[in-house]
Amino acid sequence: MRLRVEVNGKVFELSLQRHGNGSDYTYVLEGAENKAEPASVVEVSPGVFSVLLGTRSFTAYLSKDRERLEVSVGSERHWVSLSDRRDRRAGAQANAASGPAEVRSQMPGKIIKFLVEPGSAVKAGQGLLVVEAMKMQNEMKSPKDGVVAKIQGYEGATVNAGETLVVIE
Amino acid sequence: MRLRVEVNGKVFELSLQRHGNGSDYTYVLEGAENKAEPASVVEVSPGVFSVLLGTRSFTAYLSKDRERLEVSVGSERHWVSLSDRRDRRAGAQANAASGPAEVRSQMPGKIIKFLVEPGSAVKAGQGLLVVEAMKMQNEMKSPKDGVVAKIQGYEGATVNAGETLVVIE
Amino acid sequence: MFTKVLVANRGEIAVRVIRALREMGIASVAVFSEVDRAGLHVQMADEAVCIGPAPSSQSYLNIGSILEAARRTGAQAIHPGYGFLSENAVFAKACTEGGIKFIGPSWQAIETMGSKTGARRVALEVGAPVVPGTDQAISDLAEARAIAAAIGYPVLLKASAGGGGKGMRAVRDESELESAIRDASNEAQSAFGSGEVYLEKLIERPRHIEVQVLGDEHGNLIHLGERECSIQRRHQKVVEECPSPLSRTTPRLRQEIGETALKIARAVNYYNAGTLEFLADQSGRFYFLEMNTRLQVEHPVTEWVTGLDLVRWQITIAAGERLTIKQEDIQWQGCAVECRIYAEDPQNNFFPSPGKLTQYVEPAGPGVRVDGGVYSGWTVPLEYDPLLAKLSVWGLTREIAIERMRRALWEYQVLGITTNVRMFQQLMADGRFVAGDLDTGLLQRFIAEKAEAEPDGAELTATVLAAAVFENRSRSNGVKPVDTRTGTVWQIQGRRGLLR
Amino acid sequence: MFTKVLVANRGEIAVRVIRALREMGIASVAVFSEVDRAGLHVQMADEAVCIGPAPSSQSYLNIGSILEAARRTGAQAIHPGYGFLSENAVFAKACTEGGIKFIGPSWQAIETMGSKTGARRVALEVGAPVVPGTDQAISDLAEARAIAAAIGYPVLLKASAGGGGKGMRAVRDESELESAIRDASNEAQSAFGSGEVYLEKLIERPRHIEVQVLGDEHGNLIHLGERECSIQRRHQKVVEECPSPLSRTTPRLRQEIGETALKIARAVNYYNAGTLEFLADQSGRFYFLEMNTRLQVEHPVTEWVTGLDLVRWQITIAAGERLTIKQEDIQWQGCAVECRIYAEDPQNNFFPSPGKLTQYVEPAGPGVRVDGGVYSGWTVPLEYDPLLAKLSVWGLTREIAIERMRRALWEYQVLGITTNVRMFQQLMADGRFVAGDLDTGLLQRFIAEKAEAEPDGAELTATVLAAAVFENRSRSNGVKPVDTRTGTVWQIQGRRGLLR
Repeated sequence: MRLRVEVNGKVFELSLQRHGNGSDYTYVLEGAENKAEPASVVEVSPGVFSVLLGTRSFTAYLSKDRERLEVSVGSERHWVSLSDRRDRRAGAQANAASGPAEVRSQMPGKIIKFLVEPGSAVKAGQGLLVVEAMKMQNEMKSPKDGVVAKIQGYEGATVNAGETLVVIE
Repeated sequence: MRLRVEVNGKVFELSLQRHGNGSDYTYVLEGAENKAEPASVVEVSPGVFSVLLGTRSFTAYLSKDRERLEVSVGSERHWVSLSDRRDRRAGAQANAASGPAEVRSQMPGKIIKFLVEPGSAVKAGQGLLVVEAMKMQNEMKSPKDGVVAKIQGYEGATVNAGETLVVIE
Repeated sequence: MFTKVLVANRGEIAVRVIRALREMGIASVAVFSEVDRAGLHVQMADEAVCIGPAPSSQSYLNIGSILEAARRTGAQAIHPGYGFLSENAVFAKACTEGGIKFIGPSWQAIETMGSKTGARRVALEVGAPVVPGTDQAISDLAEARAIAAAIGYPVLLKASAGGGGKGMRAVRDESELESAIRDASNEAQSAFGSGEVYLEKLIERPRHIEVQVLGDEHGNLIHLGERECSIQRRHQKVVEECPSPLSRTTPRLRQEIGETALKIARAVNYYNAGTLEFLADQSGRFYFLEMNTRLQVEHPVTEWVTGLDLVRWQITIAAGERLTIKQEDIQWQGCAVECRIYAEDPQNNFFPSPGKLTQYVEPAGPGVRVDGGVYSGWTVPLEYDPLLAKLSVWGLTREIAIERMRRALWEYQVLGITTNVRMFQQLMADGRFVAGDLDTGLLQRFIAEKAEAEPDGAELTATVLAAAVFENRSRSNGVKPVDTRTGTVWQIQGRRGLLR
Repeated sequence: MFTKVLVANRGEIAVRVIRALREMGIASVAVFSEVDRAGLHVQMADEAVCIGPAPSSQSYLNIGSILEAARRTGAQAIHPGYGFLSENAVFAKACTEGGIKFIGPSWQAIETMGSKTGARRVALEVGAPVVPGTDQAISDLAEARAIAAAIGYPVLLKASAGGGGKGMRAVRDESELESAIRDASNEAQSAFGSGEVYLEKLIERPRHIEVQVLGDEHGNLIHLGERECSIQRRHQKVVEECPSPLSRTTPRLRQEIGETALKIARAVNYYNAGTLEFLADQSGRFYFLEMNTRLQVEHPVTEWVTGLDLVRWQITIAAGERLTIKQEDIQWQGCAVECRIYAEDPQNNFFPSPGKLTQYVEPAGPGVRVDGGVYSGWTVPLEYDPLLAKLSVWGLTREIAIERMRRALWEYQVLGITTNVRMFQQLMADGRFVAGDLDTGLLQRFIAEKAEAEPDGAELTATVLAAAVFENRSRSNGVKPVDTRTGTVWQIQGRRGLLR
């Protein structure tokens, strides 16, 4: 099995070979320092994997959300997406940052204030609007440099999770 | 939904009606004292059900093994099997006790001693043989009055789980 | 003793009270809003009654509905937990008048101590220290000089008309006073339209220290020592401990602050559990702030160290029994620390992170206690406080307790939503925290400073391998992934991509 | 201090030691047999090494393989846990000679105290009480009279050639002696072919009481008080507590038995943790039985009550550090009770019940500690001790501790295999147990007496409804049932149908 793996935005090429029907594997992870190494990977309960790299022991907890996996190892949480090595979509996704970006509401809430107007030039990280949920106000920021192409909704409007509020081009 | 329910060997007829898509039901359980009563049943996580009977709250933990469900409520464990009301097999199963009974080994182990011989008359509860597993000896008993029709294996033999050791007719 | 008690709360505190009731052989009645039907407190109780729709105002704050649930189930008493109706004198009075025992102080005590100014008045009457100063605006420099001299430098100038740091000036000695008043007044004028300022004693690097009191309805009242709750974010406590590290360097602290707390509580004939909150400076001088006339979130740390079960005592006292322990019986052994595990994202301005707990593993083992209100598969609702659980640990020394907390946090696994567990892990390794060198601003400074550590290479490799095996298995078997985000409102895509 | 320690054990005790190591900032190495690859101890450790196939003799008892794992990972010390190699002097010596510190006493102390007769000899040398009697057969009535008078009535006649109650006679006073010798001798003759009998002091309704000692390698040795472990089945402890209820009625007990324990331990220059076991009669008179030169299963109850972390001390002592606590520092607060949760079936002669844990929920909350070695989804292997976890609780009084244990047992849910949880629930409500009126025969009498309670009608209804909704959902959705019995060797069909 050869896979293209993206962890927290970093890309690795993984080649993984299983030996027999047990938990033993050999892997090469390009992008990291690893050479061909043995590993033992076993799913101990649904979504919980015990991984031995040589003698080092790790327990990985996994949870899937659409295309991405949330993986927690020790005290770290990682966001992982996997694709076949020659998957075109993977390349397309990776380049998504160059197209228009939609800023969506994260949870049901209320629009308190827009901080920009259509046509405003914005920088990555600049505040676009303030949304309130669970009695907390949160500023939503621009994911990239660009121009505000579109604003949807109005101050005081109730929004649902996933609704597009601002489009940056 | 009408079901025939067997709990710990007792048989009930259950008629259960769901209201809407929520957790509300009306049920009649014949064989117990219940008349048509409202209940709320919701699966809170896989195999865990919260049941409200009026205001009384119960949490039932379920685990399935072939035809039977193991259900734990509070500190009690129950063995439940369900079938459609007119299911013939259910009736057939219930009468199985009148045919020959096979006494099987419960886990891998070793036969220590047979306590009966082919042709012996035995009473329900009488010891038939002693099996050892996990360094403990266990006497396997006859499920019913009858005659030993067959003995399989020999003293000192290693047996697998589920292997028939004695047949009582 | 009661035979049935209703718990007018939800989440971890309802579970805590239900556990105490079960231990005492008393039947428990949970109440729940429509979104809490699958709540852990509903599962744990002997009975459960729906009291209305999701918004608190229509359910957990609905006095009529809760009293009706108590009547319907025949509960003789109500435990209010904390928050919601716990400090509502009208509710306490309605219970009493309806013949249902309110497990807490008298409604009169709640009413008197309910406002900061009322509580401050009581404290002043009994001669307890409060932060010195004047609530009225200063009229001229001469008056300001006299007041500042009386309360002692450093002092703090504050705008009468507003807060948020505008019109605020610290004054270290008299020579700075005049220009500071001018600056502060000008700033207040432009910010709030009024240049009025007043003076207060400046407490530098203040610590939040509070005293647990416990009294019966027969006039016996004791204190159970202090807790330190200086680790706060926006006046919200997140780490608490007992004893205060300050009581190591200031051995007289516990007795003095304890006696002061008792003096104030006695003035309002206080009974049941209550907490008096103080500000303390680094030398251990303390000033009364306010009183919480209920059980505190952080009561477990006092329970660890004194061995007393506060909830059990609350119920026992409400049943009219006498406090059988005396002040001199109380012993404080070792040290307990508590972390409040919230569904919030420290990387994203601590925004709440409700949603489904797709994996949830609590720590266990020696010296670890989890007071939880959630379980794997539960969807944390939007409508309420995002507290998932309280993790508390005990150790014979503060050092051991902190080491144990680090170990327990390592075992804690929550997936599907974001929590502050990682932040606590870093805080438990912070030199200032470990040294017990605390003040109410420490956490904010800590958050501002800390940088994300690079993950360990092997850990990353393990992550990749686990993910690959998982993914491969899902694809080849056509198996449904472990847990989809059904019911999750948090959009990871948006969160990771857009909110950095 | 060590930087890396290997834990030569599995299950809950390996997890317990790994937790202590993590708290101390020491890297941990787990070892595992082929069937334990998915064991909790493997997941919890920093490193893990496979040491051989399932049978203990080829893995957990394989000295060469374990020492090799320590060398390979660079571990400086080995913690043996309990059982397996923990009391193996050869292993302790091999560690020492291999330059790896054995976390425990000297191999010489293990060797000396390893046999009952060796330990009894040491006790006699230092003048500690042992059960009085003669190991040699009595030759005539006059001799028997003299011995019986010396050790005091009642006495017990036992057959030299065998056990099992044959040839055994209790003698209450001298008038009964002659006929009892004749009867016992005749019975022994016909049962064993030899009429020889000997005399021992009869301890009526004996209690099993043991003393925890802790010593450093510099000659400091203290005791941490007694534990009562009278609740046994076939000489296997299942419930333990600290303190012994007997120390309420016999206040001098702790000091006397503690000092006796120290006297014996000092005679073999004992260091690290160890336990001296005694039989006591109901008046508190005690007799030394044997010594366990290792950590005990039941150490958590002592930890609860003294506040000391025994495993941490074991490691600290093995690193050569001094015991910084003195005998007079030890305080005993409250009461702790432990239940050993076994995969066994009390309804079926306590036959082991290995298999897959299809649902597994541990209790939590105030005063509850679970030292577990399993998790939901784990398949309990056939090859080892069926101990799943230890549930211990603490309360300020024994009454509160027992109430808390009942609550915690109520929360404990294990499906897929059978456990003794239900038996403990019944035992915790037994009048004799609650009164602290214990002896080593109590549990057997309790088991013989108890009848199954009829389940509550509403509970049965809830069961039926949950089952029906579950079944209906599975059928209509075509969803795979929650947990099939893959890997389970226990056949419910056979068990329920055939073994009643």
